[in-house]
Amino acid sequence: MAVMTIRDAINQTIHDEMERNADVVVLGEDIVGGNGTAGGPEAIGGIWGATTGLYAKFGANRVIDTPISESAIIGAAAGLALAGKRPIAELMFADFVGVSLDQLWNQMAKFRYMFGGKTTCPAVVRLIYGAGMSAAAQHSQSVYAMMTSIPGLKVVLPTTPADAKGLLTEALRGDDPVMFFEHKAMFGIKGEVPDGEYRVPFGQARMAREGGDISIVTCGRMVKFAEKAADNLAKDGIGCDVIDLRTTSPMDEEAILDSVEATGRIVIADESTPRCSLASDIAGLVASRAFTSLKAPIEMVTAPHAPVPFARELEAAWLPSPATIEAAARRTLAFR
Amino acid sequence: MAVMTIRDAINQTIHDEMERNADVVVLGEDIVGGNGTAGGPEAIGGIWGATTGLYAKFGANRVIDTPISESAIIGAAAGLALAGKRPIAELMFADFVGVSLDQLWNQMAKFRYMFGGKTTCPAVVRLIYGAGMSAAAQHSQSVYAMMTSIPGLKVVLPTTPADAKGLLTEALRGDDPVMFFEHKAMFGIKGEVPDGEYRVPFGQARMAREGGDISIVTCGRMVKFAEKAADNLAKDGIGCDVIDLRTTSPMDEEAILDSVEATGRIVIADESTPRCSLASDIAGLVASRAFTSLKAPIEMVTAPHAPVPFARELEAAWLPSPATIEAAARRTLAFR
Amino acid sequence: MQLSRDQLLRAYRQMVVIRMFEERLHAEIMTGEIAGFTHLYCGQEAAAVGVCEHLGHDDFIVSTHRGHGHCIAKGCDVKGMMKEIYGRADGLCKGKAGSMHIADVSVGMLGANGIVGAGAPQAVGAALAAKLDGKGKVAIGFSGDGACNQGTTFEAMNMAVVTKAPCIFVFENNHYSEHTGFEYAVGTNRDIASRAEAFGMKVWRANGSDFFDTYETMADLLAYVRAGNGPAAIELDTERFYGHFEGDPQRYRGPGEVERLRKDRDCLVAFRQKVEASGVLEIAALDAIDAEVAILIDEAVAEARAAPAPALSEVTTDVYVSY
Amino acid sequence: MQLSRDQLLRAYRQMVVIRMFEERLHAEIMTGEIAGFTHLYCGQEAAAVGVCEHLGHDDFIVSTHRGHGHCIAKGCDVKGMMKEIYGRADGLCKGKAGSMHIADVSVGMLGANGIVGAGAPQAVGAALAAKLDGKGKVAIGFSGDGACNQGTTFEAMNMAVVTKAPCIFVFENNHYSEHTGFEYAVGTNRDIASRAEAFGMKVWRANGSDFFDTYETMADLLAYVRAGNGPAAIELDTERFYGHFEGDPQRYRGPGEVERLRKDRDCLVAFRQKVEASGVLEIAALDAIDAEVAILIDEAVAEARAAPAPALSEVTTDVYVSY
Ligand SMILES: Cc1ncc(C[n+]2csc(CCOP(=O)(O)OP(=O)(O)O)c2C)c(N)n1
Ligand SMILES: Cc1ncc(C[n+]2csc(CCOP(=O)(O)OP(=O)(O)O)c2C)c(N)n1
Ligand SMILES: [Mg+2]
Ligand SMILES: [Mg+2]
Repeated sequence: MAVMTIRDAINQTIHDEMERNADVVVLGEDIVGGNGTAGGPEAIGGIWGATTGLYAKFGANRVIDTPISESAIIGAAAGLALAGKRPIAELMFADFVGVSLDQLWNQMAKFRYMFGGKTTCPAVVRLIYGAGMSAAAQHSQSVYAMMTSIPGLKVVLPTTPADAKGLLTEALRGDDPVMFFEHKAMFGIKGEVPDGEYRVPFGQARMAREGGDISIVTCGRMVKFAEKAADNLAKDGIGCDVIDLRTTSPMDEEAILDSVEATGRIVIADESTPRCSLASDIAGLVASRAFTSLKAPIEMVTAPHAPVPFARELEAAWLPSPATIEAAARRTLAFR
Repeated sequence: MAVMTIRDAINQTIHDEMERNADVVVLGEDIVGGNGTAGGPEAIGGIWGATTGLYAKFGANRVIDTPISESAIIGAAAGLALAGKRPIAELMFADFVGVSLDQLWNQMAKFRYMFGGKTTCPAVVRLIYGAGMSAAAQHSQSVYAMMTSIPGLKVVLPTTPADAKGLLTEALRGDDPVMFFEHKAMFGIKGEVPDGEYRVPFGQARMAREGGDISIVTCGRMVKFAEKAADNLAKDGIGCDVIDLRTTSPMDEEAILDSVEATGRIVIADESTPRCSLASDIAGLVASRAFTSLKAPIEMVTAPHAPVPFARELEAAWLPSPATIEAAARRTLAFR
Repeated sequence: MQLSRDQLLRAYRQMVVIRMFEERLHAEIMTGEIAGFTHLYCGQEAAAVGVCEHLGHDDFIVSTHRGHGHCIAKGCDVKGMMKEIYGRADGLCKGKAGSMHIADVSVGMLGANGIVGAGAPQAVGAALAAKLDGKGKVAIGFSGDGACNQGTTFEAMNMAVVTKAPCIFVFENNHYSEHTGFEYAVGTNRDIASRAEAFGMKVWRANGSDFFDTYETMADLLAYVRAGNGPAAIELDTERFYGHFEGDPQRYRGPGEVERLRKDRDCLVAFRQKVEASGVLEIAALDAIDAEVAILIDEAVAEARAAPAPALSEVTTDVYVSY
Repeated sequence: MQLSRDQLLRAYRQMVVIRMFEERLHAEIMTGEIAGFTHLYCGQEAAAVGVCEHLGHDDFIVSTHRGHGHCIAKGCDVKGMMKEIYGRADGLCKGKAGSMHIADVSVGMLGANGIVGAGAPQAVGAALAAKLDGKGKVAIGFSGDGACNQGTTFEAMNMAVVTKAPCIFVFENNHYSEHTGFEYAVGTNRDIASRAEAFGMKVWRANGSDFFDTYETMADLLAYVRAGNGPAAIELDTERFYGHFEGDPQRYRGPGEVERLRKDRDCLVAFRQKVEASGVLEIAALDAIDAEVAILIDEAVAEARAAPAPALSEVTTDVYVSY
């Protein structure tokens, strides 16, 4: 096992899969970087460092720098996939779903169904998401709830380098469109990554902590925050199950329900805004399917119903935190 | 009071408001219809009949037929609103949010917040939504959950001609962007409409039935379905509160919670797909804020996690129905 | 260019199939048996056929809401299409697509599309796949004069130029987008083709109501694109004989407009006149085709009517490949 | 065209304010005190000022992610901007906007924008408002050479032509979108202006590193648009002196490129040379402006540093007008 960052795990997985399968192609804005300049292609090698080195190895037919045209990027990915390729498209910021939603929602996600199951559309879209870098209202959003709501899309949020490799490999071996969310504040997280072929199946949550008193269900960057909250609670002898969903579509409903059936108390931590959110989705699941096990009101910890503000202090206050998760856990435990 | 259809109530309200306020302008595709043809402007007068007659009365500067460019339509509405006007933009099908989301989500909805509260963006967007006309996967969706999830947008779904007038008037007098959803299968519904000035405040649900045994919370076309289910249940002596939310953002949380506190049993009926839906949003609200009143698992009646199919039989099976709502109500009542 | 007798007969037959398919749908829709929105291709047959007669199943096309003609021209099964439009279990897409979403990827027909302008970027993607394969295959994106105003169409043209994709943008200008005239809605300094040209690609123009003009112009264009010169565009001047969709009152038409078009701009009439005048085909051969196709369409409707509705369990299948 | 002494001094001052504002930000960002993404306008000052010196507060502009120059040129309060970029409570937008979303509708500045291409349709809307008011006012949409590939920009151009909106598309071609060259990313048969022209509007071109050329060309253009002739576009050839954003390693630049640009394409140097050569302004007057502005910027930074952070309760205010 090598120790590497999430960034490098993603980069290496793309390299490996492109070597393995000549149908894998990559496209996006500045994923090569330097095209049409004195510095030449690969002068930059990808804004996020996730696509560095691909162009040199695989050339312009498979590593395609595009103009600033997100609808055309996602649409081209859809067309590549219908035509038998396995595109990986990068949305430099997940917020650019705004300018490309149709191709994700009404095209890519629906082809298989509309066409009567007679085709596949194995496109992977990498979306760089999340708050915490003062990137303000249009470059900080967590768009996974919107993508989770769309039938036909699978939604993946790795939180460790190993999962980044395992889930991305799985995405590229499967035949459905996959929204692969990478948190911009998590690229630098380091961890062990299995060598060789490594796949993590979709729909299997990871138990990040086992505790038994409270279930904390979460995903993405909030997993780390939940673990911190759990560590603090552990000092008071309170044991938390911290469930890292890994994929929100398909979602490991059994893992959630099993945990809640054991604990009777649930806190859902979600980086996004509250309305029609992943938090509410899980709350609905639990309130309809684990009702009799529940011992306390469901606690949802989310951002407020407001855009992401710019100023550091405001952004920090907007974000859920280990402290707000911990407080919710204590509330649910105090309920009798 | 005059009796008229929802279509006519909308048309007349736009006429009235345009007469009253010279800043109100209307824009959209074929809202005039016939521009650039032998038949001339108003040869058609709006695909949905909601904009008929406006061009003749108010002229091309205030009734603007646009090319097929939904991003530019919504973007222009945003620009008109920033510049002091009160645009009403039509999205011929709500599904076209796919090609215009950015202007709704990242622009219109966020201006006030991003700009520190120093501006208003009083744009009204009319979205024609819903299934039931075999319009298939790309012309039948209920997009209100996605819009409800967006901080900065208000979301309105009239279900009667009176509410159509009252809520549209309210939308045009307020200073926030409003998503005004019109169900394509409901334009012909008739009812009494108050004469003269009539406003229905946002965030106040309408109690369509009072019963006391079960709370059925719903909106849009599902209100009629829920009423049918309630009528059937009434025959067995089961009384339902049927709550027509009218606006999902702001949402009348008190009306929902009050009813559930009285009944202890809730069915949520939602025309859309289940994940991160309005149904789950309401479930989350109830499971966190009315937990102690709940006597049975929360029942959510939604479409399945699948696109809208074309064939009549399939579409009917996809849609929630009075029967599925009734069955859910009986399940919740049977729970002890 | 000289087409063989077989090629001519085939092209004529394809146009007739489209024509009779659509005329019959126009009649059948009146019965109320067919649900949803239907946009008929009548009048534009020479465009679809003049383009698609050049293509193999490994070339790709991406279509529009007005897709029946493109589907038939590209080789979709006509009976399967009819069943699809009737919403039947054994329709080409199991009754889930209906008129607006018919596709058959196995013949290179990547889908009709209910979202105006959505197809153009997909055609670029298919063209990039063809470029990667390096076998001289192409992808065609059909767009109307209305679709040419959608942002996606412009993005696609630019991206095709930048990536040198073997993508062909076919603009069928039938002078209307829904009920609005081309003159009103499309800003240009000349025409749609000149807009495409401004993106740096080579453009062609042809009479889309004339099979021979469309076919021959496409031959030039395809030679250019298949040779690896990057994308190209063609504007086809054509006409639709029916309303925007079935049910359209068409009050935007001038007096006698449709009659005039049916007289002067009918591609089937023009085809017959031309081959008769030049003597390459005898009228009897064309009449035989008409008769044969009429039977095919009769059968298609009869079989569609008799076909079973989809099982209700189909509502939730085919969303994913693996669940 | 002859500018008055006052006009010349004012224009120079505006450019200097932008330059010093940006140069200072470049330095201050190194300290880590300023959060988020910052895109500096250094090098393009003549473009913003050459355009905006023609405008009143009741004309509108819509800007981009690289918006500081447009804001200052349109009359936003410089100290309020600095505080905003520092994320302070009394910033122009209460610290909620930051560099990328500064706006001041009261001076006709409808917003910088983090979404490339999003502004163009909004400019059309503002222009339609101006057209309705009938007072000869205009709306300007600034776009970069990268933004000119976004679907929204094309849709906006077409819609402006169709609706005859008094909208002006200003394309600042600084030859880079992020780290990609204009030559690679923009498909044209000549330039960005010729693409705009193909939509049927009149276009102009100017040297965006030269205040006089930009200003005079805009005078022509504005006379045309204010007279009610519909939209227009202008392509300004310009340069950015810093990276795409602060932190950009700029490995895509050629050797000595920035030094060369600073030498040959500095609008302030060019301005000084021109007014000195023609004798309309004495250098001392310009030096005095430099000195005065340096103090202003010093004060702006000092005040921004000292200003309070926003109250945490501000997180949930200003989402709606009425709750
Ligand atoms: C994004 C989107 N906007 C609007 C529509 C509604 N609509 C369907 S077809 C059409 C007109 C298309 O005109 P054109 O491209 O000329 O094709 P034609 O109908 O003439 O074949 C419109 C506006 C749509 N389906 N999708
Ligand atoms: C929709 C969208 N896509 C991509 C980006 C990322 N991005 C920000 S600025 C930029 C380059 C813009 O280039 P140009 O329009 O030439 O403006 P310049 O930076 O040169 O001023 C890109 C790709 C974005 N902010 N929004
Ligand atoms: Mg047309
Ligand atoms: Mg640039």
